[in-house]
Amino acid sequence: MAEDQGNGLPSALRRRLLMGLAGLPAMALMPRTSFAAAPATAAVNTTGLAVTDTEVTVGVLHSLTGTMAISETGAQQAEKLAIAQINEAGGVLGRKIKVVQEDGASDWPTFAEKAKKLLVNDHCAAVMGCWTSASRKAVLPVFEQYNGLLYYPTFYEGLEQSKNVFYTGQEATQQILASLDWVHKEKGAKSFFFIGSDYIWPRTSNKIARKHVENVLKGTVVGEEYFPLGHTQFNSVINKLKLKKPDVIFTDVVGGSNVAFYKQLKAAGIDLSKQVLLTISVTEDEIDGIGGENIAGAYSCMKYFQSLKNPNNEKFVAAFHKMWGEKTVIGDVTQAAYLGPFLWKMACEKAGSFDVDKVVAASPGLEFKEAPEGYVRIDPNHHLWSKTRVAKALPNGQFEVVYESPELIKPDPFPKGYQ
Amino acid sequence: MNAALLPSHPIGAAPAEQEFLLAVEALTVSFDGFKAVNDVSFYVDPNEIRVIIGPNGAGKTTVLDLICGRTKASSGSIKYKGQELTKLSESGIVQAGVGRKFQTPSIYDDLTVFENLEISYPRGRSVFGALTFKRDAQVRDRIEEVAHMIFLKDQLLERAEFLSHGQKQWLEIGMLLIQDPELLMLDEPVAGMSVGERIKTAELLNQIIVGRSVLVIEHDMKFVEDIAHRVTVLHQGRVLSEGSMERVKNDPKVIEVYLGH
Amino acid sequence: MFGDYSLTDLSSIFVMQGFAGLILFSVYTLMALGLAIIFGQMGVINMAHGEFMILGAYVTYLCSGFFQTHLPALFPAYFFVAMALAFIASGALGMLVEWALIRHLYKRPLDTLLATWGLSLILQQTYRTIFGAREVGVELPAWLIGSVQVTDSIEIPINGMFVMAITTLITIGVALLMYRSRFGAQVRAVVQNRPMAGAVGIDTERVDRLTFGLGCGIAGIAGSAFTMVGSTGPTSGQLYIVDTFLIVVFGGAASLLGTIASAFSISQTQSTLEFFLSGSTAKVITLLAVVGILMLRPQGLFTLKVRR
Amino acid sequence: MTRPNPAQTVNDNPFMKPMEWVSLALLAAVIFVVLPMLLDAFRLNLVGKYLTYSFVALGLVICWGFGGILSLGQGVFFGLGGYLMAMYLKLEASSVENTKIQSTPGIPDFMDWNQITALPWFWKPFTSLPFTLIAVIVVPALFAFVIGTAMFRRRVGGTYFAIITQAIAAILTILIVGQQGYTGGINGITDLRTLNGWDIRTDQAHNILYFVNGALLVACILFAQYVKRSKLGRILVAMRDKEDRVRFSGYSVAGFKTFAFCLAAVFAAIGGAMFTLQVGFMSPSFVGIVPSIEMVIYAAVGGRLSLFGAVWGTLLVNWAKTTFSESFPELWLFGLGGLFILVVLAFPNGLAGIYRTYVEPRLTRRAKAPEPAPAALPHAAE
Repeated sequence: MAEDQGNGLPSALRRRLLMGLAGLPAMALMPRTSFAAAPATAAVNTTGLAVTDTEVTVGVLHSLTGTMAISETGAQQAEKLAIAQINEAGGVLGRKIKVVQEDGASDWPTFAEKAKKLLVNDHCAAVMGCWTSASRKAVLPVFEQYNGLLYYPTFYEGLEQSKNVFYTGQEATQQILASLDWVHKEKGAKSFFFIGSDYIWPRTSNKIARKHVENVLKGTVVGEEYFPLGHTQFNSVINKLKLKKPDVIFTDVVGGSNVAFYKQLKAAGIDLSKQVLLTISVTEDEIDGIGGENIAGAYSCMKYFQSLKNPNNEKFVAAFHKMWGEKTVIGDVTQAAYLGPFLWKMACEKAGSFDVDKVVAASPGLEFKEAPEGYVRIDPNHHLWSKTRVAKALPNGQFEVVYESPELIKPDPFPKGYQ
Repeated sequence: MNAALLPSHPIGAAPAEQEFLLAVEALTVSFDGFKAVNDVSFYVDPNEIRVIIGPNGAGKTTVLDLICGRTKASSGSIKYKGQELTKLSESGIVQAGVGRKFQTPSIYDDLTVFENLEISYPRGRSVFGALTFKRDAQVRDRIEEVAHMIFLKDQLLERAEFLSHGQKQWLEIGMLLIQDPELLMLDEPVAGMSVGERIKTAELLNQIIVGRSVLVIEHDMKFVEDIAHRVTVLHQGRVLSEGSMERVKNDPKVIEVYLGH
Repeated sequence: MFGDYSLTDLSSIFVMQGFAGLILFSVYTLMALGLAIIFGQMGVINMAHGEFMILGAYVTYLCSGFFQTHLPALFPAYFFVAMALAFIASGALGMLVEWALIRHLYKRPLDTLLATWGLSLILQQTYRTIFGAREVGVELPAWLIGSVQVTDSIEIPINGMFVMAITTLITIGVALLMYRSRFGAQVRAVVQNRPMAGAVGIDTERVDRLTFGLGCGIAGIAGSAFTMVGSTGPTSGQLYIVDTFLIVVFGGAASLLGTIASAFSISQTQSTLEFFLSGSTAKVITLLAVVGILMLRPQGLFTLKVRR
Repeated sequence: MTRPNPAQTVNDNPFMKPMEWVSLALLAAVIFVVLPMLLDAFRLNLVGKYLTYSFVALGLVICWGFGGILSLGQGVFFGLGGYLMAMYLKLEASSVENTKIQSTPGIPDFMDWNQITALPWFWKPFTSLPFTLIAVIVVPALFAFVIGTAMFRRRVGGTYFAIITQAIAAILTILIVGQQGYTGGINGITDLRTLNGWDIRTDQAHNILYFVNGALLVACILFAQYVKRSKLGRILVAMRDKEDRVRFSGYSVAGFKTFAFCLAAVFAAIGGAMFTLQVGFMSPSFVGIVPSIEMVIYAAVGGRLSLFGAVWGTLLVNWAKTTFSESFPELWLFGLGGLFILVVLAFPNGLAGIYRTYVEPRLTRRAKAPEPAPAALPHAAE
């Protein structure tokens, strides 16, 4: 890759000529005028990234098509909003952010392919992207091999920490433990029934939850069920719920299954105002499809809800609605995605460089006080310190926050005692 | 040919099995209760041309289907050279020496005449054998010889699709010939043929029966009289009459259901 | 697993579990009916069947919105209008597709599979362009939500019963149409012997088009009904396609009765297994059993032994 | 006996006709010379990935084009080959040293996450490279043999076979996703690094793998060509046309169908293994229905009866997919869907059909080749 790492025009030009039909390369031949305030390009970019005197290229990599497009829309909207805001305020190190967007098409190898394109062809200084764990796992070796930088927005199962990735969502312990404590304390919950989609995130999350319930809360798990992704018939498990009568139904069902599950739960006469249901997979985005009246009364634990009351959030919500329409809802991942470009900008400015190694080195300890969720800080393990909140779903599709962890919770991707 | 000169057996008597090439006994098949073939027995000698006649729906084609294993019998037995055919697979039956021509010409439209004949050549019938099959001089000579017999030697490289109807019938007969079966079963070999073609076909049949038995289904009475040694008449799934054409023609039962109208 | 429960608890659970099985049965039957007509009668492998269902779901979604804003007084009854419109919309699209696409491919059944798969991709992207990538929530009238309290512990979901009722009605309707009406006789005539049917004066092209439209229309009704229990998004239709085909094939493609019997056996197996095992395992075992049985008995549950 | 003149052409049933040699040379030139010269390492690796799909398409030409057996579950075999190769690579990447942060070092990371403390028995043989290479061929072939024998003996064919193979693909996907402790679940088996100590992630390695892949592809094409021009190839065509006639010519039809299906499975598995090597991971998203059907369309676009067409079709569709989804992601599905319909309706013989109808007659006229018109096969009924 030595040749491609090389800086300067001849290589770029040659590549462009040779690539032929391979799509528009991101690098344009920019006029060599420079901003008065901006530091020299040679100084801020020593590794051949796509940085000119006026522009810096950042990749956005989400599914625009396929089954995951449903979920990833919000994230890429938020990233574009953040980038627009940063550009309005003068850009990063005096350079405007230029976005190269790629479609992962809900297909993990495509993610890997596009990630490689963004790094190798487009020389993106950073990439905002991915949603599912599978897509992240697919691109991870690419980012490590080509020393790229990925800001990953989704709450996820943990068990990972890469030099080349910043995780702006919560890892499982952050999201789950505080809310289990809350439901135990507030609702006196002792028995839990876990229902999840059958893949790694629900299984790992439930594993952590089970350990916590059994070892810390001294409660019992009376059932643990998994359904294939896309499953739409839940009447049998609902009968089991009726039989077992758990204090808490703890769910991490995703996608279309989610919608079916809550509709059938409601239809079966399980009244969520009486039966406590705690979910870690329903944000405002999901409620859009489920229908507010079907899930009203359920508790969701996330670090962010659209209804959060603080000045940062009000500004963010207003700006988001202005850019993407009044009707769009903002969920946890959307907000986490919004953090990415800002965290990157701050790290670049602290490092005084776009070089990935320097940006990574400058990141730990960075604080983002304008975060819509309130305040976040980057831990040396590349995850964020954040608060966890529990909120009750309302019929209008919004959440009412009923609990907020008093302190920021330290991210712990490899939790001792939970593996 | 004089049918009277050929060995003949009374119906129903159980003769010693070894003498027969084919012995069909008490053969029955039912489709959802409907007995398409009901307790049919007949015997075919070596080198005999036997014609099965009967009105539509008499079960003629079904009998051939049963013999060649296309349809499984409900009960009864089919013995070919003393070997029970009802227990063999279709390809096993063919390999035992039974060849079958279908009612509508059943040839491979997408292949040339040469290739059609080649596929029927009785060598390389296993998967591995077919993969390593060599088109050697022996194969080519045999194919050309048969092509000559079936009047198609000038059409060897033509795609079978483009043959006339009669030529297709001949090609299928040729495909059977090249298998060199001891029992050849033909389902309406002259149906849809012109008079000229029919004469040529009769000539062909007379030429190829040497050293084998032939079981023919045919409607064309003139043709039947030309070729048959003996005739079996089926009606509603049962054997109505059997014997020389002469005898069958004068059987009142046959006249009533078949020849009469 | 039942040691800790009282007899009444258990019996009411079994009753409800029985109903869960029946609801699943209705859902499967409704899914498969349209396909049983299209695949079973016409031999067309319609891979876009799921997308025709989702069209019905989107029509219901639009109706719900329309009634809420313009005719709030009639909202409780909108679902019936929505189902009728779903039938018309999916049926009309089906007839259009038959005219533009399917009729050229009757002699190449496997090619209809490819072409309709292409169609399904196009429809998915169309839905995504019009309605957005996200799932839409369909608001239900109040009377369809909740459950009927039969005894203290037995509750039956209303929408489940509603689906059962719809399925029963449509099944009876289809059976009457296919086996008692002149149209049904024409369909069967065309299926069995196209040239002969044409020769006796049946407009075979028209019959094909109507049959295909009917199958798609029923898919539309199914989609409309499923807004009560499932999700409505551009790719939701794909969730149904494998199950649907298996039901039809398992039943023995040419027989409506077979389709119903197969939907019944598959739904009961799955529903029972789901109760005793985890959902994922239950699904795999059910599918394996179906495929296993199909390997042993490829003609499906219900077929006549016929002369080939 | 003097042979009639035309038969002399029959005599030399050549391994390949002149035009086919030209096609092969052209393909080889493009794969081995033109593309490596034109493309940078990244694009070349992409083409390498596409070429792995063309193994599947090649198998489909044999099994679907010639044999008339449409399998909608080729992803199963592609996935099997890929997974078996990935198991070997993963074990090599999970050395005790690499995995010392795990609670059980020395086993793949996903097993550790799922509280598996010892390597499952069926993983153990995959520490051996020769075993793995043999398994890549034998396991899919056996699996196809079992399915094929069970179905073809009972005369399951046509649409039924398609739907059942599709269900098998669905079942296998659910199984792989559900048994994540043993399979890596939905994430697949990721982060593969070395093949017997050789780092497969470098550009140099990608280049070498690309050429190995190309060579294997040419080898598979030649083998497929051998099958095609053998009597077995003609029997497949004959079977597609008149199955009963073949049966009553003394062949076991089920055996021949099973062979075609197994061959397609082995080709797909080789493609899958090469995919894993070049892309560096394997995931259940290749096993399911959607990729299996997409692979059918590669063969259809290229021409279901043309071995070379399969490769060109695969390259063309994937090139279009990459280009369109880069420039107009929203429109890509319209394009792909439209392509399916267009090919089926207007060009049932795909690129190869277009070539035969419009290009080849001109070429041959110019060259005055004495060759008879190639047996351009009409679109098969199934």
